[in-house]
Amino acid sequence: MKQKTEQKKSLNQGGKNMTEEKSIDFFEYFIGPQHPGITGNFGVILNAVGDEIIKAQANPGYLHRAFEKLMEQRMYLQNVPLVCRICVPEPDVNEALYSMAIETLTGIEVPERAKYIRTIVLEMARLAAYLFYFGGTAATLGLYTLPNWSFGDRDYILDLFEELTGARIYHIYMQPGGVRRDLPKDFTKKLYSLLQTLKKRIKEYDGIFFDAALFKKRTKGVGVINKDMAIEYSVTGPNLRASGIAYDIRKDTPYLAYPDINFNVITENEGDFYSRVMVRRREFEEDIKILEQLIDKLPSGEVWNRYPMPLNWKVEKGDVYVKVESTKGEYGYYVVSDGSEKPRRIHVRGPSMTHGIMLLEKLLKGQRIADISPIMFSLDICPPDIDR
Amino acid sequence: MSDFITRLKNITGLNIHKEKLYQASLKVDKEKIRKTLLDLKKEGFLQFTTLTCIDWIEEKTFQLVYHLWHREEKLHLKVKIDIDRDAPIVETVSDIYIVAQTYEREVKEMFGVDFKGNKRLIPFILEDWNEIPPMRRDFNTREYVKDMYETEDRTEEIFKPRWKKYD
Amino acid sequence: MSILNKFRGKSLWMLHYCTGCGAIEMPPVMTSRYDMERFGIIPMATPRQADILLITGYLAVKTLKRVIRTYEQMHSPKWVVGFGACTVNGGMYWDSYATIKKLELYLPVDLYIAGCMPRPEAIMDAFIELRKGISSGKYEGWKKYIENYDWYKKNQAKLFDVKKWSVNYE
Amino acid sequence: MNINILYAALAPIVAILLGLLYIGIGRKIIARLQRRYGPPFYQQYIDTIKLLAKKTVSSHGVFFSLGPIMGLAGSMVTLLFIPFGSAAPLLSFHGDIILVMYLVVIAPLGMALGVGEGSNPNGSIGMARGLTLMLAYEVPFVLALFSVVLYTHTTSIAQIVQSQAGEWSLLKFHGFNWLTFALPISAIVADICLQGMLGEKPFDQVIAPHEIASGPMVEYGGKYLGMMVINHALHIYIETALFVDIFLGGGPVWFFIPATFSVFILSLIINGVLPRFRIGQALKFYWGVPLILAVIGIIYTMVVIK
Amino acid sequence: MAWNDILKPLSGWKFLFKKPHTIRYPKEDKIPSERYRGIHTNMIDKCIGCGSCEKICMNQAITMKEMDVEVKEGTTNLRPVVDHGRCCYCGLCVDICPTGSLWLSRDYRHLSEDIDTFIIDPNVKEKEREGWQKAPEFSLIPPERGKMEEIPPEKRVKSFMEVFVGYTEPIAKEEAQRCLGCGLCVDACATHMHIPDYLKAIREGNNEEAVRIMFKNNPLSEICGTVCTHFCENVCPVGIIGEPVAIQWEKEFATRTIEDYKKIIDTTIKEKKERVAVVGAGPAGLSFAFYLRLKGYKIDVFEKYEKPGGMMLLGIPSYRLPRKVIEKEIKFITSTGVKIHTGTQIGKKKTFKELLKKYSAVFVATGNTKPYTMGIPGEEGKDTLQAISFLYDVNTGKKIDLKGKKVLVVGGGNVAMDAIRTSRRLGADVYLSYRRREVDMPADELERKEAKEEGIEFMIQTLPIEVIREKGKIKAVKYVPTDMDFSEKGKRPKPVPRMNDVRTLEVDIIIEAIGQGPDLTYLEQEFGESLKIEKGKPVVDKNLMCSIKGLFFGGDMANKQNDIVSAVADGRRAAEGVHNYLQNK
Repeated sequence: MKQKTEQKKSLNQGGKNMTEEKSIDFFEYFIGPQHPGITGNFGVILNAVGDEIIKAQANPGYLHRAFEKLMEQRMYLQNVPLVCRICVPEPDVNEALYSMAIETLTGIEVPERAKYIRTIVLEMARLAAYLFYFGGTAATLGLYTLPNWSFGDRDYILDLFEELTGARIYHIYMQPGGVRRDLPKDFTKKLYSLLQTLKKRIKEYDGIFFDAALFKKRTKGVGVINKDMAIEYSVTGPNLRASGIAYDIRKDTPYLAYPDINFNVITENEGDFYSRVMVRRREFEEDIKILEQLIDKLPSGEVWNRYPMPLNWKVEKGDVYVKVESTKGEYGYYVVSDGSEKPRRIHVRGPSMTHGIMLLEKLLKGQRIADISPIMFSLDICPPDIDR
Repeated sequence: MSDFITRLKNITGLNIHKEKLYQASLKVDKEKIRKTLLDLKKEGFLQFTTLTCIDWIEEKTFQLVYHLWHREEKLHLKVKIDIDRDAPIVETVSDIYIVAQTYEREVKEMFGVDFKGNKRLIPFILEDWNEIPPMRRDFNTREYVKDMYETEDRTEEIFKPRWKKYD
Repeated sequence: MSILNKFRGKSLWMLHYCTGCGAIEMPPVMTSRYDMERFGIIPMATPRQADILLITGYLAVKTLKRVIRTYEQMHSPKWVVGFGACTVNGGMYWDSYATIKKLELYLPVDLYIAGCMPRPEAIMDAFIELRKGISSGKYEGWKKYIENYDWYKKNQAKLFDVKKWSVNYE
Repeated sequence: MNINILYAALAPIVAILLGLLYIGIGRKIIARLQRRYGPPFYQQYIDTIKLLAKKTVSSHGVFFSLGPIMGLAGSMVTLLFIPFGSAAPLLSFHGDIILVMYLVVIAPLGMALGVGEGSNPNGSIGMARGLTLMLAYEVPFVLALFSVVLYTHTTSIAQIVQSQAGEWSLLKFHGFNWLTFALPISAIVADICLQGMLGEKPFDQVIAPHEIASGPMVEYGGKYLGMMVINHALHIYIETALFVDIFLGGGPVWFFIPATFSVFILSLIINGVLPRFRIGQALKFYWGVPLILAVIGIIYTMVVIK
Repeated sequence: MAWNDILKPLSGWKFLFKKPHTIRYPKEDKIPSERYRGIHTNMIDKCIGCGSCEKICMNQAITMKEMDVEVKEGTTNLRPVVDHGRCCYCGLCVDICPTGSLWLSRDYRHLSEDIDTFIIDPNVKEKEREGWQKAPEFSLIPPERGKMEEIPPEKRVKSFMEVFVGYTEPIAKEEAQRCLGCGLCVDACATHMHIPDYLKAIREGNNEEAVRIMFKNNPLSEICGTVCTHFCENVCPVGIIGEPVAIQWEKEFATRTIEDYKKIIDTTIKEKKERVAVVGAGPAGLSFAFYLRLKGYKIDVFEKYEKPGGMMLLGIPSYRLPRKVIEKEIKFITSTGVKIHTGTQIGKKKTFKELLKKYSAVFVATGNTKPYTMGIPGEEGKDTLQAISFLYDVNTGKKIDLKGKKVLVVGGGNVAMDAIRTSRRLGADVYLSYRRREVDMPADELERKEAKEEGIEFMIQTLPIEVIREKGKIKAVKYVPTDMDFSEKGKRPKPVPRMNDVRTLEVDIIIEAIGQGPDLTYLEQEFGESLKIEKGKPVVDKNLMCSIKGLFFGGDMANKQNDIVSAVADGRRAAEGVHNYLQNK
């Protein structure tokens, strides 16, 4: 559809006006920050011919709060509440990373029970993030029933989080040296019963979405990342496993309580939209098994190995890079300390930095306009990772 | 892991010293960074994890850290180079690792380090930013906030000792 | 006119725009667990069709430009609800160069909700309060915007060039 | 004659009220499917009144404002030809089924005109999709109606209703002479096409919020949107009434309204649990199975014709 | 495409007939969990206004505001006010709050259109619904103190070796980290030393700066570091749940590492012409002399005994306060040019009036030398000694052997502690009789613990009523148990003896340590009525000047606290007083 874009004020999508004079036979199309199909606050500028996209450019930066600058102004303990605000769908990954980084720098030993509790919190957060992912992907494809179910079930996990940590989303529960409170009474019983209901619920999701013919028709062969493209673009996490490379940080460099949990790494091999969703779908069940093992093997003992008085806490000079397997990919923290009370530099390596910009722009080339937001959702791009 | 490091040392002739938690670090001077990364990529460091810039304002240097990950050997390598703070110019590595282009864009915008050869150093996160690159340590964010939004920074008032009246 | 206010109160269409981190608490409110559709509130895709603009948490300056243009595109009567501490006085990012501190200076906010990300119940509280307020004609934020328009524009101009800002891309 | 005028005046109001009622109850049922309570059934009326009570009107030009008016006009005119169950429609002459087929197309075209003026890419993409979708479902739908015309030898909807008539009473069920039993294949094809005409999933690419932010209606707000919602309600009433008149034999009011509602619910059942096609897939879908079925339907009618 | 893939989605419709799991909010409400972090509440009486919640809050959401609340000893009238436009509900302020008065309630509702209402005053009288509360084992302040290794009791009883070992470098630094920096201890300390400042200096490892800060307020810092009654630790917020910061031991550690104070403290003096006399070289006299000397006046100190040091040298035994510590401090004070004339008692040869004429001002600090007696029948006679004279003999090296003897010490203060432990070291088996409960004892808690370890039997709530003597020698003592009468508010309970239950204890020697008073006989002879005396102590004004112009009083003889640190404080205040007095004379 040839469209000359003269001086026309397009008033939608947060109202970017197309002021330049362009007379090429494509039209610019903004999926701007204000768009139901975008995960969070993120913009993509597309040049499309008819329904097909010929060039895409990601436009992040709408959620920039200068975390790394703020972290340099705060003492080490004051960063604990700040750090979990970086990635909203899965805040616990940041808490675990920050605590692990400080523990490696200062050599504080984490008690065994605290390691297990942290792993339980991480796995519960993973379940909640996957439910969020299923709901989001189904919504972009047009099925509004699954989001209602999955967000509803995710809420039960958030209730358990509220029991355990005192807050629904931002738990601020892990601190260097362990966790801030012990498990409330009969928490593991409630968690166990929730896991059983989730097992039943995922079967119902299969019925309406995962095994549905239309879902397969709509997603097979869309947004394919083959093996060497995945390696070339440093893809990590479920998206990498969807392309057939069995690489899971929980298995390769186990941390916290993962060494004594046995689970298998799930891979698909086409690397298209369908396999990315199915990888997460099967990992959802694998997580439930992991959580059950964690509950059985939960040791007793105290949960916090004290660090010095926070107001005068100085960490000696050093730098460390720790990483964790989040639902979006490899999430890493590079903490540099210079012996003062405040960190010299904390670099947050979010997975969406590679998935959301270069990979997305390469994937969107040649796709239909109808598939933009589904592909973006399938990669599970979390814009706050990019802008921090 | 450690035998791989020794093998790596004698192949690439670089002094890599091991740190705790699957990590190793390596200091290289500015000119040899491209050659080092090329060798390391041949050795099997396929994943370019991230690029960090640390502002050591006291020694007037920016320290660029290239993080690489070797999947089979499970080794995280931190290649560090120091560049002068007042004229920060480095060659790009985005042709060796494609993903580095985004990280270089971010470091260019946040620290003002110029990457020669990076085809796409256009603004990345900040829009119409006319101050100095914000992540540099001489940009004081609390003063900027004071005159843009009148938000007081009460740190000295909080930590003012209350017993000075006994002097 | 008050009868129409009753109808306006009973059917508030919310703009589907997650400006900040508080938007993660919107899905439970929109979907089956708390179900705000019982009050006739559904998320609409474009500013033209929406009545309420939810500023869910902090606002980066880049987002503020889009939010202001979106707000001006909405059809009045329109209302703005500020979520959480970041809209009241800067919240956790009080010393960040990239976020605005007091939403009050840039948009006429009708209701603030306390919380560092308010709970779904708190959000439902706000919707019920908004509903009662609109039915009784109490919330007139959009008139305030028109009356002291240049005051708002002066505040906005302090942060960015109100007339000529646009997206820079290749 | 004055009864007819009364009927002409009443028909649009009844149609709008019925349409909005169907949507309201539909929203409640979909909500129950999604494990939540959903809005009160009269919510759609409140929404419409609120939209009409909006204060600002922002228009992009004359044609932009003309779009919804043309859409509404097109729907109002088609109402004249649709019989309200067994009650004869206001105007009825030979060939009005073809006229209705044409009039149903006017509403989307009118809106397309308006949206084009709005210069919003989403609007134009939505409009393009609407037209391609219409192209997709028109072909099997016309063939299905053609087989009906062949079977009943008349092209006037009223007469088609007559041909299926028998005396109606609550006790005796005598739907045997309904056309659905006579021509089952074309009924199925018509129902599949009805799914596309109503814009229910899997064929709601026209207003796909997650892809093109509610398509053509992207620039319309306030009173325009109110008109469009009314137009959508009319649209639902017209199509379901058309289907019931042709295939389920019209019938007295106490049968006609539940029948139209159940046809709407049937389409809702599919809508609730399916994601949507891409526009290309929708086209391929319609010109695949339903088209072949429609052709078989025609051959079947030629064989079984009396 | 398999047929069931097409029809499977319809299975979703079974929920149409199930009850939705929506929480219909206005009717059904979900109560937040017990640990929910909502809006703050603070119990106004339990809060001591230390301000550590304001310090830990990174959003500066908490501001400490003056509130009309009755300021008890060791607290301020500041109370936190929370700005919910900043707060991120992390609960760090709750975890650091030393008293546990601040917590986050389970209430989160706050809706308003005006942003000023978001500044909420959380102070309440009684506890409402609890939410995120303080758990002592999760307090951010480390409860235990740095461990100081102790000498086992058997070993230390044998000799007068030094009991106080003191901190090593790493433990001292780690202990100094526990200080919250709130400054409540500075108000409680008599000399108002800038404790948080010098703890910070110790943390950073430069002890010179720490000693410089100490010597601004206290010239006898090492002595105070070893034997202070540490009111600062009694009031330290860290001590509310755990052990208080070991301020006294930190002071001792810092001063011990500095060999010679001369090198690090500049004592350049602008000479003035006036001369000032000091009577009594105890802690008050020495600190007065030091500070006035620094101001430039020439100082002459007159000491009755042979060596300067007063009660520090002659009252406190050497196992508690090593002699070399006293010499080191006094050597530093004399190095500034203070002349100490030992062995000259004022009032005998020289009179106070002569001094007043010769010197422009006289500071009298002779301390409490007159012991109080019990006044019970059979008390006078052989073997009933006064504690300070007994300790004077021991400290001046007189050989006393109490092996195999039974000694009864009466009293509950630090002097009593010194008496029982010294006699224990001299071989006696010792009993202590104290008429009130153990908790009312003014003696230091650590002293009591160490005394008990050394095998001294505490006879609590006992009152001797009669001493039985045989041929002048003490054979036994009769005593009665006492009950406590809590009638008077604010003061310690009054002991009421139970006369019907009389018991006896065979004892050879009785030592009385029930308090001392000032010996004003010479002063009364000389000045008579013009010197106003009240309850045995001369009345002094703000500058510690008594009714006679130019005559200043200080130390134990003029104040109520009767310990070293208050004497040092009086010395410093008197120096200011004399300086002002001489300026505007």
